[in-house]
Amino acid sequence: MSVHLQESALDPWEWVQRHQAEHTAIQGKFGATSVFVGTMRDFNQGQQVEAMTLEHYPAMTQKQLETICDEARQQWGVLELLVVHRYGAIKPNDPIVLVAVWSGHREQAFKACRYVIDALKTRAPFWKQEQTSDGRHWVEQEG
Amino acid sequence: MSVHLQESALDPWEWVQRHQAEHTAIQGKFGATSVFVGTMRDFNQGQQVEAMTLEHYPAMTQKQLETICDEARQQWGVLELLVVHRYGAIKPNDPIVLVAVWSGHREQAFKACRYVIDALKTRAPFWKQEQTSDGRHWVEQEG
Amino acid sequence: MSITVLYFAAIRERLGQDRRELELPASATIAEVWTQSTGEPWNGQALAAINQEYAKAGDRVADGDEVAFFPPVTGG
Amino acid sequence: MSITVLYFAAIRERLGQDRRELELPASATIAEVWTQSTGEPWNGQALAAINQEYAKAGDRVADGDEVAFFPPVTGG
Repeated sequence: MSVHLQESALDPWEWVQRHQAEHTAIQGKFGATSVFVGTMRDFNQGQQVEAMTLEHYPAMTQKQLETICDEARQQWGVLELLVVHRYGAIKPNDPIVLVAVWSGHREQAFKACRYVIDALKTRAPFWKQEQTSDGRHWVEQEG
Repeated sequence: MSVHLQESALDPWEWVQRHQAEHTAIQGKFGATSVFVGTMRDFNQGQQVEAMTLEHYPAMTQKQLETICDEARQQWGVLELLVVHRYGAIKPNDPIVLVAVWSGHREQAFKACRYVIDALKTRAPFWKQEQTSDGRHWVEQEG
Repeated sequence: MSITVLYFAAIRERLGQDRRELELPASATIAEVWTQSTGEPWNGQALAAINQEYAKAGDRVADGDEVAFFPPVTGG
Repeated sequence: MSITVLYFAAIRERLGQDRRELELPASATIAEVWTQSTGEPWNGQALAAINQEYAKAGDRVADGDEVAFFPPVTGG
């Protein structure tokens, strides 16, 4: 189970491939992998977005994400879990977050993956500031 | 929207990466990617599985998968969809199927991805034959 | 009329054939195609397709159709 | 007792500071830390954490704690 925060560009598919290759103990045991990637769009609420800065509270983010992953693992008995989240300067079309879950069957994988991204969005201390033609503004939390 | 059937080994992460890179029209438009990969396990119903052969009905498989993808696209308005499925001789730990969905928001992506893999499992004409120490036998459909 | 009949997986193995061409009276049903092509009564256990679309026992086939019989699917 | 207070995002910007060390009477609450450290009444709008775990307005802080105030989160 791994949680990584990084400032540099994130290649989600390379992360998933490497994580899976490194976890030889689950090979032949997992039948299902569910992966979610959140990517920066070039528009939000009808406005063109030129760039974004993602502020975070490093120690708390790490702790919260590890807790969320633990909850998902206990609730669905998944075999392996990977979360990678960027911070700092982000450009449109950049991947922001990766959640990957390996489990025996697809029900567990889908539910655990969805649980982690939903919990991350309400509990992990990140804050997006968008740069539009109107200037910089903090993004409001989703309903 | 693409559906591919192939006999050779399937690298799902390379497929996703390439498909996304080739579909430049959706760049900056999608905020969510949901990917499911089904992988061959080395045991099933308590028995060690040595190898598997996946028989299929090529023309019908292609048609059914395209219909399923269309249904998912219409129901959730996803931006792009990719399905890749293997057939022929499969070894434990080999990826068998990839479903990838790109959409504006995560709700659509998760639901469409789940819809496609569930519909594929009940409607796409594939049949698994497992090789165990007891010999070869056809796999029973999941409940 | 003339149709092509395909068999897959356990049904193909049991029948010992994967394909045959068949001459039939016009407007035969799926159940009749099964009986004519296999010599067995239709027991409703097989799934069927006409021209790569799922079909029911009473659906009628037309000249040149491709009919297929197979067990429940187990892909993915 | 002595604690560290952190501010993030829009709250950090509005207050014009991201961190301060604070001396407080023993067993002060989160709301009291806010008022003491910002000079503003506690209005319940900020989320709060003690030692990187979410905390409520009435939760008490201890010597050496790290307290943080921030707006609703928007990651992912």
